[in-house]
Amino acid sequence: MLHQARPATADSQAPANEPVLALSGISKSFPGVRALSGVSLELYPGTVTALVGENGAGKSTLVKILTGIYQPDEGAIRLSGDEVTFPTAYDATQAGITAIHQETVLFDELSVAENIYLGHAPRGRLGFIDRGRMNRDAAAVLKRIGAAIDPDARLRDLGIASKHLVAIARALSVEARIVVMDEPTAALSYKEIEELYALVERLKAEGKAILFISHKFDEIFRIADRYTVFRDGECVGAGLISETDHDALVRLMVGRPVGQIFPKREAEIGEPVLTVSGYSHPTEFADIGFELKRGEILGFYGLVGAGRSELMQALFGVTRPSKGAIRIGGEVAVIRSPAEAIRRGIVYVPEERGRQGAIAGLPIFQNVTLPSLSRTSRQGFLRLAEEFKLAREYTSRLDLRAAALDRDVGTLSGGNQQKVVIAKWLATSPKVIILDEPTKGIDIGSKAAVHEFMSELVAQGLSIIMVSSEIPEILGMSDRVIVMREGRMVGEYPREKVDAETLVRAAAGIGGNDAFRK
Amino acid sequence: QDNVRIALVVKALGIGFFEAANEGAQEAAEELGNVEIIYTGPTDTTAEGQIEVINSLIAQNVDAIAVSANDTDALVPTLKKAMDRGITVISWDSGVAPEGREMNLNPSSNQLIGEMCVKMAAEHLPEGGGEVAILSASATHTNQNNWIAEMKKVLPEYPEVNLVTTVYGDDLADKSYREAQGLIQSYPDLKAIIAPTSVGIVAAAQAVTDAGKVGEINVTGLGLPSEMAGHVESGASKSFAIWNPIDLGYAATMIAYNLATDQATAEPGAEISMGRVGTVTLDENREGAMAEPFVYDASNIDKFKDIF
Amino acid sequence: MAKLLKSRELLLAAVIVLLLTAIAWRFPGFVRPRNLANVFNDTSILIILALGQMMVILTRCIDLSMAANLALTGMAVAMLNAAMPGIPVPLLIALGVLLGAALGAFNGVLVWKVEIPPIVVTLGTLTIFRGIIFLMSGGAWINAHQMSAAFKAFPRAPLLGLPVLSWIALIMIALMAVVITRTPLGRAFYAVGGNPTAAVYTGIDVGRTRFLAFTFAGALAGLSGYLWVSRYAVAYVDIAGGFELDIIAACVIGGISIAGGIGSVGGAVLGALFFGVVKNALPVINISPFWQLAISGSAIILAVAFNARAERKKGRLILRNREAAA
Amino acid sequence: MNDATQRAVPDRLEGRWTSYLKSWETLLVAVAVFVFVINALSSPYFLNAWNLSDATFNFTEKAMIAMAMALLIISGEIDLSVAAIIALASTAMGVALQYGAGTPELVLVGLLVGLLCGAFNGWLVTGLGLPSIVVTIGTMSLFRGIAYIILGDQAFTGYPPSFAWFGQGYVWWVISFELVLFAAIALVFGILLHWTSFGRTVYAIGNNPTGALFSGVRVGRTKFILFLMTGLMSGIAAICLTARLGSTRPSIAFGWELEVVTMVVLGGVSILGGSGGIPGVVLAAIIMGLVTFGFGLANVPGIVMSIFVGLLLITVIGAPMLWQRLRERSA
Ligand SMILES: Nc1ncnc2c1ncn2[C@@H]1O[C@H](COP(=O)(O)OP(=O)(O)OP(=O)(O)O)[C@@H](O)[C@H]1O
Ligand SMILES: Nc1ncnc2c1ncn2[C@@H]1O[C@H](COP(=O)(O)OP(=O)(O)OP(=O)(O)O)[C@@H](O)[C@H]1O
Ligand SMILES: [Mg+2]
Ligand SMILES: [Mg+2]
Repeated sequence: MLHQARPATADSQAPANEPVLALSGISKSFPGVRALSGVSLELYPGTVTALVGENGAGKSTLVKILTGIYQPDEGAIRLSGDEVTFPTAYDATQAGITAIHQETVLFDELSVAENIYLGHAPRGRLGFIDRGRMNRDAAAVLKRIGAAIDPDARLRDLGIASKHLVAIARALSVEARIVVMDEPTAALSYKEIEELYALVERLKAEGKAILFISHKFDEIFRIADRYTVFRDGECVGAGLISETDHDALVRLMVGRPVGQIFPKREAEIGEPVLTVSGYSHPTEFADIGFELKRGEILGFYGLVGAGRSELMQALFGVTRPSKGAIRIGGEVAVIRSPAEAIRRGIVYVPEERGRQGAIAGLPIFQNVTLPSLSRTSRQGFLRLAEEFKLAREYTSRLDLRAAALDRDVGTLSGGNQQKVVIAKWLATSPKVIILDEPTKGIDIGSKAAVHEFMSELVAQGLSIIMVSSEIPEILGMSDRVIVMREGRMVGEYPREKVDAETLVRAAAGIGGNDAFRK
Repeated sequence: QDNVRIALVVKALGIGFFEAANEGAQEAAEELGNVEIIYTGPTDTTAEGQIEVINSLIAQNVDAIAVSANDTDALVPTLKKAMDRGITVISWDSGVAPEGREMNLNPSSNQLIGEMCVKMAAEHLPEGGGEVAILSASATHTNQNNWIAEMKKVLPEYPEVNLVTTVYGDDLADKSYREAQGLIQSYPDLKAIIAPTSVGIVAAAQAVTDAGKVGEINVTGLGLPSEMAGHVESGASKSFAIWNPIDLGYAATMIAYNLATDQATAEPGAEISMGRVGTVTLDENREGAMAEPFVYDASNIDKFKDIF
Repeated sequence: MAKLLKSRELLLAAVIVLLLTAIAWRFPGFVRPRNLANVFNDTSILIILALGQMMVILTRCIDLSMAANLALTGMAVAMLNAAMPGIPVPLLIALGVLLGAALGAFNGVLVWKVEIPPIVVTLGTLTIFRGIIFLMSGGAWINAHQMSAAFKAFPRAPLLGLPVLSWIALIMIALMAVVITRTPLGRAFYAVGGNPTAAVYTGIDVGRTRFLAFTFAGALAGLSGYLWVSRYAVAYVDIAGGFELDIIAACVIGGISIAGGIGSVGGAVLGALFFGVVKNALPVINISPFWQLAISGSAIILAVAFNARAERKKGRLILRNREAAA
Repeated sequence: MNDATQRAVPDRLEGRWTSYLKSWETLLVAVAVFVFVINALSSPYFLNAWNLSDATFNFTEKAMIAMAMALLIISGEIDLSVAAIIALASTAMGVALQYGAGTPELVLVGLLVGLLCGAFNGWLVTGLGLPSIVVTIGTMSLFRGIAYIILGDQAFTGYPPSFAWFGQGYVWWVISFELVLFAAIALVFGILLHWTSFGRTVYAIGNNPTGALFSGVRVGRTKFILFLMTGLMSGIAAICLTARLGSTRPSIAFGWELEVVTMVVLGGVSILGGSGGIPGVVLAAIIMGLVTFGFGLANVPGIVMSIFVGLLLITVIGAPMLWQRLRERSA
């Protein structure tokens, strides 16, 4: 049996054995999109294979085909040499393939144990679910990944990090020989990421074949043995990690070299435009105070769940603070709703693009003009010509790719949706733009474009607040950095006095500015 | 010569009583020869539904409309419109306010019915009298209210009858059943239930049977022999009354025909022929009664239960 | 603390007990065991229907056609009984259940294969089913004397002190409790309603699960169809008219979330019982029955408001310092 | 890189007329014409101005509510209490009548009660954040329940003749006041939904309420206004219906809520919110009116009509979806 533990060959030499899984000629189309065209991929036991590629390259689509969620249009899947098909996710699990998906696959109302075992719960007599055994088994799996979570707890009572651990436990609860991880570290904090790496090593030692998808190059080089690169739904290269390097991989991915340099232009920093003092919320954050100046990029760093998004949404009027004051251009302002924030020149590009940003179902031009309707309409009556004009102006500045402006925004790719959202805000001529994780899950090429654009905006005299969990981005783009931890500010650093270590220590609660010690 | 088209509009389709009335109407049509009956009505007993039906009858320019109304007043504007367009309008069974029809045919007089109900209840009370309750339909129906008023008028003549309450079952089987159950529980000494509605009387008899009170509580009132046969047999109901719906449909058709063909006019004091049923004399409200209700009990139920 | 869910049912039970106490204060007879058994018996059909509706609502769907389904199957078995009194009652019940399941499956197929929103599907079938009854019966009633004695006697037959009708409800409650908590299908109902996308990832066929929920709900409606016509000993087009909203209301009062994925068998049963107690108590305590509608309306609004409050998170408590201090 | 050759995104992919032709409304127009022709061929009484005018009374009041309900459903909410609001508003007018109110006061009371009920629904949904489908099932019982408590088994009658005009009056020849009022309301709602920025925000909310909120749309306020409008329209319908019947009973307009929703959905408004329009709903109202009238002329029982409407609903909603699935499969 292949999935039995074998002594690990610790060196990352190519294992000379047969692939446990081989995909060949896989194609998959969605209406209007060819997500995959004839890709091949091989996974070997005891080996971590990294799958890299730009956004929309088709990585997650491949994962879904592997796990029986999508059916391929063409191509073959071979498991230890035998051709197989997976009509449902259940069949894939039965065949020994398990996955940590990019999207959450959990159920808030069910218990932790049920979340782990839904679909393959242990059965007792008469085929009924054996709850006792399920809970014991769940406890064992959780222990194996080092998570202290009560299997009987309801999932909704857990924090975000625990939920991710449950998702990982779920993937490991089946006896699998192939483990797929689609951006497993995107939502984890530093410590948990380290634990995950250790787990990957253990799985490898047990002889599992691992497919690891990530946009983070440092971790690819750290844990992967082999790589496969997708570009526009095609396989453009594969090989041993030890025989490639960072630049070569990026070139394969993007089709051109991309510099790591952040295009931070020196903008003139002027008078304060936004002053926040003593800002507090009953449960999410407390005692926030800072000043944002004209032409400045202010970075907010912190671990996931530090409360940065909540703070920004309070500044934008989505939630109400319990205490504290805001001054805009010296004038005290009370912001009770996003409409008021927009009127006062503060706009927010949200973190959850699908839910909070783009309005799928409305055409592109209507998305762009939604906050500016008072300007494009006359006495409440719409003027379509004006709307098209405004939409044309701002979407062309952002180099939007779309069939026409009257198309549903939901049909666009993620990157282009993000452009529509940004165009929407630029059209309101704001003074302050808050960008919440503007490059989260965005590929290297698009990232650079976003950064370029931010520089242009500050050069024009706007001010930017940028929330980011990526240290290079924070370091590369910010004029000043504020670190948050558990809802409080724990440090504030000017650009020239900050480095990666300082940030990580402050965010983890080890360091921080003296100014913030009470 | 063209057929005379007479529309028989009922409270709702599917009610046994009205199906029987339709039989009577067909009988009258056959007898008259040149009459076409349009039997119609809404699906549920609402005034709005009846108005829609009447509107389409007006559109078809029928010769006469004979309606058993779901609402005394709500039909008036529509029926007035019908009369304006030259259509003869009468009401029967459940009447329409005087301005909305040429005449109204009551199945019986309210007074006779009220008296009959109390009499039937009194006859089977134990020595010394006892508690009696009324289970009515939703009394948005005109006639139930009138009958109850008449019952209350004759009560002094029956000292043994102690009327305790009136409840409403909305002419819904389940609601009536529950109301009857409520009566049985709230009034442990209850001796009789008067239900002047064919839905209510069946439900009450069923509730009495289910509560094991057959012989203790007598259910009486107005009901259909076909629906009550079982309960008369079991003893839950000693007797009940009803006019003959076949005769009623027959009489209504005859009157409508006579008015539509100008063989009679509806004015106070007029006598209008109802064929084999006799004649009806109109009072100052242009109303008349067909006959007194007929009592059914174990002795004659078998004969009638297959008729209606 | 994870037993928040349980506390919701406890609270509803407490409200019902309080209600009973209040009634008993003015009318002690109401809480005599025999009468309470009566109330339960009277509520049995609503309980069975609420259990069916619960499955459908759990999967984030809704079935407005349950009452029409009940009426159609009820009429069908009544007509069959009237035409062929020789057919044994158990067979009739089985036929009713099958017919109900078929009607439910029709809803389910439209939701599953044609992907019409459930509310539209059942709005349509609600009128279609009623219409079919009319076509079937020609609008005529089936009356007590047309039904065989066995047909009418079955739900009333006493068994260990309770009528068979009550026993059927009890069995259905037990059965449903097992199905919901102990079978993969039962858990799939929660998964499909709680997070349909994620359900696909766990190998659950969302459409098929919904189809099964509709089919089972239909089967329960079919069973209720027989129980209804035999209990009230009459069948006509309009029986149980408007009852579909009572069924949903019972579920809502019982804490089953209309958004899917939340609810329990206990909740559905208690929600239905609340209705039963109010309906039965009003005539007894001499409150005009005209109050009943307003009371149930207020109860629905209060229940929804309360459940929404209970579901709303107390905030995520990022400020752990404060949490620790508390 | 090659900015100069950058192709600009066109405004529209196809002409307006092409998109009109493909629209739901075109299908409905075809259905309406079909029903009209069938009726005209099958009944000699159909093509008569007075008869057609009478037929409009079958749908005008429901259609008035459907206009506001369409906006509400597009915004992702629903109001099942509309028929109960009619009952309560009508009862309130009856009470006012007992206290000697004249026609203007009666109208005022009707409108006010409609608005109040709408405000109560709106508050429950937007203020307390409760799901509208169950909340309005609750208020539906509550509102009608209050009517029952006030009226019991009684009825209010004796409305003044000047009041009756609202339900029975004719503006010109066969054109009834109700028809004119409905046309005006349809026009107002059509303009409001399709030509104003308020209408745009309704669509935005229906497609993505969170996204709309984050775009500066006052979601709660907009929804509240929509509930108010639905209440107001129910109040207006109550005035018309009460005037037409000349009496008030607590059971008035029973079951109308589902008919109104059917009308809206048949008109192409997605029950899930976000799409649909007023012309479709107007057409659906006319189709339902024509169907009922046509069947009525043939003396077909109402319940058979409802089978037809139910089938129409399922096929009209289901056919395009089935068609699309078949095309996808063959592609
Ligand atoms: N269900 C779907 N319907 C239509 N198009 C889809 C669907 N799923 C994926 N796509 C399209 O297929 C392409 C590949 O998407 P996929 O999610 O596989 O990319 P990815 O490589 O995982 O990107 P990322 O790094 O952003 O996760 C994209 O253009 C995407 O828009
Ligand atoms: N317990 C939880 N359950 C579900 N989601 C959670 C939980 N905790 C946090 N989240 C989600 O994670 C995201 C981040 O939370 P938050 O805004 O508090 O932190 P942040 O500092 O902004 O982190 P991020 O870097 O993710 O933006 C939010 O979208 C929030 O809804
Ligand atoms: Mg992906
Ligand atoms: Mg965030």
